[in-house]
Amino acid sequence: SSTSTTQSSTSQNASDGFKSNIMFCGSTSLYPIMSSLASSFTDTNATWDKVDSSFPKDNVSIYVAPGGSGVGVSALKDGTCDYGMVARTLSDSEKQTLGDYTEYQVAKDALTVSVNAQNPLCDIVDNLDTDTIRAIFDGDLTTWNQVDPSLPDQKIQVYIRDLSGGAYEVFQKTIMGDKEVTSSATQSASMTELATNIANNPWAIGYAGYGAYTKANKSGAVLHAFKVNGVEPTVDTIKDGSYTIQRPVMFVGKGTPTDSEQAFINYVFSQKGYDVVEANGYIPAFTPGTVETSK
Amino acid sequence: MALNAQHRKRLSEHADTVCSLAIRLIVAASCVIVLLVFVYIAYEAFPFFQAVSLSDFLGGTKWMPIDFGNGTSYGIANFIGATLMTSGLAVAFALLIAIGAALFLSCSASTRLRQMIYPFIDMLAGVPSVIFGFIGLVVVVTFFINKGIAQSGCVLAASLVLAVMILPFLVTSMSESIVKVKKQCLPASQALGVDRWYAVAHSILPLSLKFFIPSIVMAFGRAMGETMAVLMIIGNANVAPTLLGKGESIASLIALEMGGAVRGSMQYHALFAAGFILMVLIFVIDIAMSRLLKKMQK
Amino acid sequence: MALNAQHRKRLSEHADTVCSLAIRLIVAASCVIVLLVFVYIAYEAFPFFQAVSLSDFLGGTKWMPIDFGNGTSYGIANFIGATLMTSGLAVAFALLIAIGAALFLSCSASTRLRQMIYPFIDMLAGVPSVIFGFIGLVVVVTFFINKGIAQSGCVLAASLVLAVMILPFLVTSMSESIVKVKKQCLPASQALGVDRWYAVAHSILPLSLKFFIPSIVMAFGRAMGETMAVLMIIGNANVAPTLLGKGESIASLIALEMGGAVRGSMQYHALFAAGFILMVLIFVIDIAMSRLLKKMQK
Amino acid sequence: MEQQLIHPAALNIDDLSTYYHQQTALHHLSFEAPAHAITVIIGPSGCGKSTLLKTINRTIEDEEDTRWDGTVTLFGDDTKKMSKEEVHTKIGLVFQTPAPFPFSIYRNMTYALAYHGMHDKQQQCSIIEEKLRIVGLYDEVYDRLKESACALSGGQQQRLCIARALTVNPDVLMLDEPCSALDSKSTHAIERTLKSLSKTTTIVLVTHNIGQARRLADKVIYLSDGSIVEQGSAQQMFTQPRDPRTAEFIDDIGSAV
Amino acid sequence: MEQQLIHPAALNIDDLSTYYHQQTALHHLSFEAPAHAITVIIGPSGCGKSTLLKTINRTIEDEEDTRWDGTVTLFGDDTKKMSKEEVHTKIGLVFQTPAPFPFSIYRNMTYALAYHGMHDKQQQCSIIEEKLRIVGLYDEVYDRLKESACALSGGQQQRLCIARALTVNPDVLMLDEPCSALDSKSTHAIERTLKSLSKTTTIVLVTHNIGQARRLADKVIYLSDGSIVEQGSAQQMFTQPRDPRTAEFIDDIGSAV
Ligand SMILES: Nc1ncnc2c1ncn2[C@@H]1O[C@H](COP(=O)(O)OP(=O)(O)OP(=O)(O)O)[C@@H](O)[C@H]1O
Ligand SMILES: Nc1ncnc2c1ncn2[C@@H]1O[C@H](COP(=O)(O)OP(=O)(O)OP(=O)(O)O)[C@@H](O)[C@H]1O
Ligand SMILES: [Mg+2]
Ligand SMILES: [Mg+2]
Repeated sequence: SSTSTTQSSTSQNASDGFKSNIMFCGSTSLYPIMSSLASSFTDTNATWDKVDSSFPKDNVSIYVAPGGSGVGVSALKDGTCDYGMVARTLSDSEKQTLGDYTEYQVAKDALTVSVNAQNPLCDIVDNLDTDTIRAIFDGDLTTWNQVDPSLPDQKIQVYIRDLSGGAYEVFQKTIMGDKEVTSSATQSASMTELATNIANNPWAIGYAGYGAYTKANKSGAVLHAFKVNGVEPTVDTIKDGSYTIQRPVMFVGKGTPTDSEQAFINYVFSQKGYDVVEANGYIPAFTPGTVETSK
Repeated sequence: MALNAQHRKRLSEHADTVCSLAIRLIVAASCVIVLLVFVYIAYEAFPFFQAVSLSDFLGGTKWMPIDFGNGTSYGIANFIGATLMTSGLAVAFALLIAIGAALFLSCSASTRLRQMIYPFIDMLAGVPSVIFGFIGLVVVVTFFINKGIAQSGCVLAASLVLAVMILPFLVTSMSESIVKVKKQCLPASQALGVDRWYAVAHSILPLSLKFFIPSIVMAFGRAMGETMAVLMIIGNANVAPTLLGKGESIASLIALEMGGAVRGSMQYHALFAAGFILMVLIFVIDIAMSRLLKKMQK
Repeated sequence: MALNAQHRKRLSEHADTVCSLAIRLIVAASCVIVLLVFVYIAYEAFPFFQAVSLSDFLGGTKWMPIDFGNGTSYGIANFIGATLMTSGLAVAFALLIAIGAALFLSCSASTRLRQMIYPFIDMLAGVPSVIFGFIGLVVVVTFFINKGIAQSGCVLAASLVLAVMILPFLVTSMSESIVKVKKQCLPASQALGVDRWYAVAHSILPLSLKFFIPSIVMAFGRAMGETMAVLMIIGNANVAPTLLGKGESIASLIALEMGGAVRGSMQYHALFAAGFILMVLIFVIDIAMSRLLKKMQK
Repeated sequence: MEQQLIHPAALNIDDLSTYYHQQTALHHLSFEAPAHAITVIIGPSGCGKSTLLKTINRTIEDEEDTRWDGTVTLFGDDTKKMSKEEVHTKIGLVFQTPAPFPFSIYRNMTYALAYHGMHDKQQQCSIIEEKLRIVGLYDEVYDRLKESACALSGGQQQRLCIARALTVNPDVLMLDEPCSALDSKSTHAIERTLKSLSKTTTIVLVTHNIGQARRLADKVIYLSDGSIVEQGSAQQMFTQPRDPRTAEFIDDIGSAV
Repeated sequence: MEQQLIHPAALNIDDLSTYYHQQTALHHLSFEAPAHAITVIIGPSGCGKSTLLKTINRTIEDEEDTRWDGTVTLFGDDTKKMSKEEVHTKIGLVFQTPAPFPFSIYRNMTYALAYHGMHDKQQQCSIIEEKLRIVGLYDEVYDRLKESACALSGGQQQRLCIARALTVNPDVLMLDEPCSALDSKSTHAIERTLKSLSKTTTIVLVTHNIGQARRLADKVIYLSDGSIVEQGSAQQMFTQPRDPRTAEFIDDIGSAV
């Protein structure tokens, strides 16, 4: 991982030509962030010459399309987009096919192990260890009284994300190991949907994303997140990596960015971008004004 | 056969009591269901309409439902434009093809061939919209970009894919209508010695037209409501829609943001308000089309 | 009037050349489009069918397309079951309501009232599926959980919402069919002095039946292909589907995983293979239904 | 207006007018159809005969943009005060254009029987045979009762519709040119049937065949251009018509065939 | 078979059979229709008259599950070798049941005219007036030419269809009971027209009105149960029929009216 300051990167790439259209495509997790940034960037500047007087007076046109991390990578490979949005680490084979690429890590997303706030378990324990979580998620424990005898004999409803999303992979690697998640677990299409499902179902448990978790709890506690192996999911623990169930949320580009692209990337990594990331419930992976890249 | 005596009794005990009641119950049930959907949407949209003026909503072009420091604004003019443009184009394209295909099926193909082709059409109707979206993205948009026609997903690409999606419904219903009209009209035409295509152009098609309208209206509605496929292709940018530029339809707006909207927030209500406007749009188009139909019949 | 001379000339220069050609072109175009969709899906599915045996695919119940250490397996039996169950139930529910509503619209309501109700039905048809999904999730599923009917999203909830989604199409097309049959049959019935509901039960409905079948088949196809709404309600778990238990339809499988699947990976091909099977399913149901129709007519 | 009536009136039509859109098809008709007798309506094509029948049993109300005034009284009861369906059951009508259901011949014939609760197969068959024999159709179709009625020839369809109408026993039976597509043998058979039926039922018959009118009519109404030119007993109308137009119309036909 | 023919044959029917499903409707018919003459086909209801006409101009092929054998030769050309549409243009047919298009009367009348390239409004109007006058419809409808043809009475529709058929000039014009719903005045008008038309056109007429057959026929074919019982010149058939069945059929009608 390397960092560079905003000013230096702009001057470094000053000779790389100009492009008035920029396209982002991929992960639905990053989509809301990039899409709001794109609209506010377009709003404030309208034409590129307002961004930098050396740019031509072309209309700013930044395009963000959702589709999923896989689509993001393949679109980048095909050249259908300039930047692929990915909410997981790239696999080795993907790294290979992409060749010369740069990752721009915008945010970190953590998975909380959450239950419905009405679940009596919240009052009994505040910590779950990896083994218990694994036993719940792989179907060894099927009713709540197996988790704690004082709980009622109600079926555990497990909520997860779809198999090919980044969250599934992260959870698999950090918690499940070589065990499989029970096939009776409900897959949700998005983190918000997952959070809604837990909020609607008193006997549910699931790995709601940290962003979705904080959002859902905005107007009263409906979800309850446990400490995992003694570590509470907070901004700090996630940032410093001590809370381990987390994944990067980033976009990936090929080659070096053009001037205009760099200008927008700088905008993403500005204070404004920082705020937007936070507003969306994610944890910024950068300090404002510093572009967080890795090759 | 002393039937007359039984008669009167039958009339009362029959039908207009039992059948009528059953049907009325079902109708009541379906009304409740339909109303439930409407009322739910209207109910969730209501707080928004209280907070934001209709003219700002319908006339504004800036959509920023979450305050990132520059305040919020809820203008859906561009989305309305993109929705109308995409679905209008899609219906136009689909009609062009559908009329030809329906004429072929109903007037050129034998009954046998027609019956053989229908299942394929239905198959197309059952392809999940996510696959259409994917094909649109990977084939159509890529083609457009490679040929330099457009720089990204665009309204035209979306309407082309949408046209393919509503095609099966249009072809089936239109060819069924034409077959019925043909049975009625073709013999008389033949007896007058005019050729088949003259009959098609001057009696069969004109008479089928009024049966097309309901199908077209419904296809229009479906096109306006279609979500997944359009979402993936149209480019989703809040700009004034142009043929080869990006746009964002109301349905994709809702699909994109509903997932992230906090329930009870103004954004959430605004999305339902947009859905409400979509319904109103469909309603208005519907009324306009049936007016048109009435005019045409005169 | 020396028309006979002009006659023969007309016949050759007319129609069977120009019109026929134009129509053939359009038909060719539509065939190409339809084929493109099929071929694309089949093409992307092909590598999968080469790698995995059909019996493992159709008969297996374990779906693990990504190797997280325990190997991969691609069984879609549960998904097929859930798809058929959900859409079958949805069509059954929708039919029950649709027949009643269509009868009301076509036989009880005046032409005027009918024309007034249609736009509302079309409106319902145009509600984006994401909104249906949302309502299903927030209203129906929550209701089921609160009442202890089900513990989570379930097949029944999905099919209920799906029924509402295909209802508009069924009601409109069925009531149009009934109106046409009624015009033909009711006078004769009246002349024989039978009451309205007897006529409906013994001549109008039986004669309308064969016009219903294409609509029903198409509704079935749509129900099987519907993505967004089902996805949000059905519970998405790879278990053997039961009425009040979870399930996962093929369309939701595809929608869930297509976004994340790496292009060219076996998972990607498997999803297209599942899409292909979905089309085959629709095709088979289609054929079966039209066979049924033919039997019924005899 | 009527003097020589032999029977009490079954149908009383008083000041009846029918309008299509703005156009008046029938102008203030008043007449009576005597019970247990055959009232024949004659008149040139387009004079309003079919419209009159359809107005009497109120099927006209199902056509778009039509309107009728006046009163029709059936055995003393105003038909406007009955339900439309009751009127239909009491006043049967055989249309000018035969309209068989696209079902089998058998089902066409049993359609009304089943409605009246006759589900016994044997009884049904015997009634069907009886009625089909009356119209001379039985020998032609006895071996294909299960085939579609639409596969019959024009004349066969017409006879089927008459036979079908005979399966119900309405108080008044109206027939609109029932023999228009028939050869003379079938025509005679049907005439005989109507004559004997008229002993128990009131019959209103529209025909453009003056010979038939002569043979059947107890009372004749001559309609022209939507108005009654002359009405009276058959004897009076055919032997000493009061209006020269009637004379001409009857005469014209007489010479034609 | 034919001896007393005055004109050369326009239509030559040889060994023609028609089948509905497995059932035979016409059995090996062979006859000629002389050019510029009226050939009248008579026979009881359901004997196959309409089927014969439909087979000759090949519209029967559009009905489901039908089949026909034999040859129909039109002025020496085998119709099976022509396109179906060419046969339709050369051999016109007026159906037994009137089938006006649900358009205006005007459009019904100009439908075929426009096809033949006659778009001039004035010319069209004069032809329409001429043809409608021939069938006696002009005075009844001149003020509502723009109204729907379906709003006409049964007899008016029948006359409209005849007039419409007269706007095209087919080589052979076949009419299936064209006067079945008409009063005698209209019938006479149409008979006069057919008679004069027969000077230039070959006419095949189906009728159940023996009087009409007598008045019009140059040649008569008596069909019964799908087979030809007897055929010959009108004079021979009506004065000295060879077959007793013919005698009975003709006689029966004579006495009927
Ligand atoms: N579509 C059909 N399918 C099967 N049989 C048919 C069909 N049309 C007619 N028929 C039968 O073929 C025979 C001849 O019918 P056709 O219509 O030619 O009689 P027709 O001589 O015109 O009688 P009519 O004077 O009553 O019109 C009849 O027995 C009839 O039942
Ligand atoms: N649906 C209609 N709309 C408008 N005018 C109509 C309609 N039906 C009939 N008419 C007109 O009303 C008049 C009477 O029609 P009707 O059918 O009663 O005549 P009819 O005496 O039965 O004639 P026919 O002997 O030819 O059957 C005619 O001038 C006809 O054109
Ligand atoms: Mg009439
Ligand atoms: Mg006939």
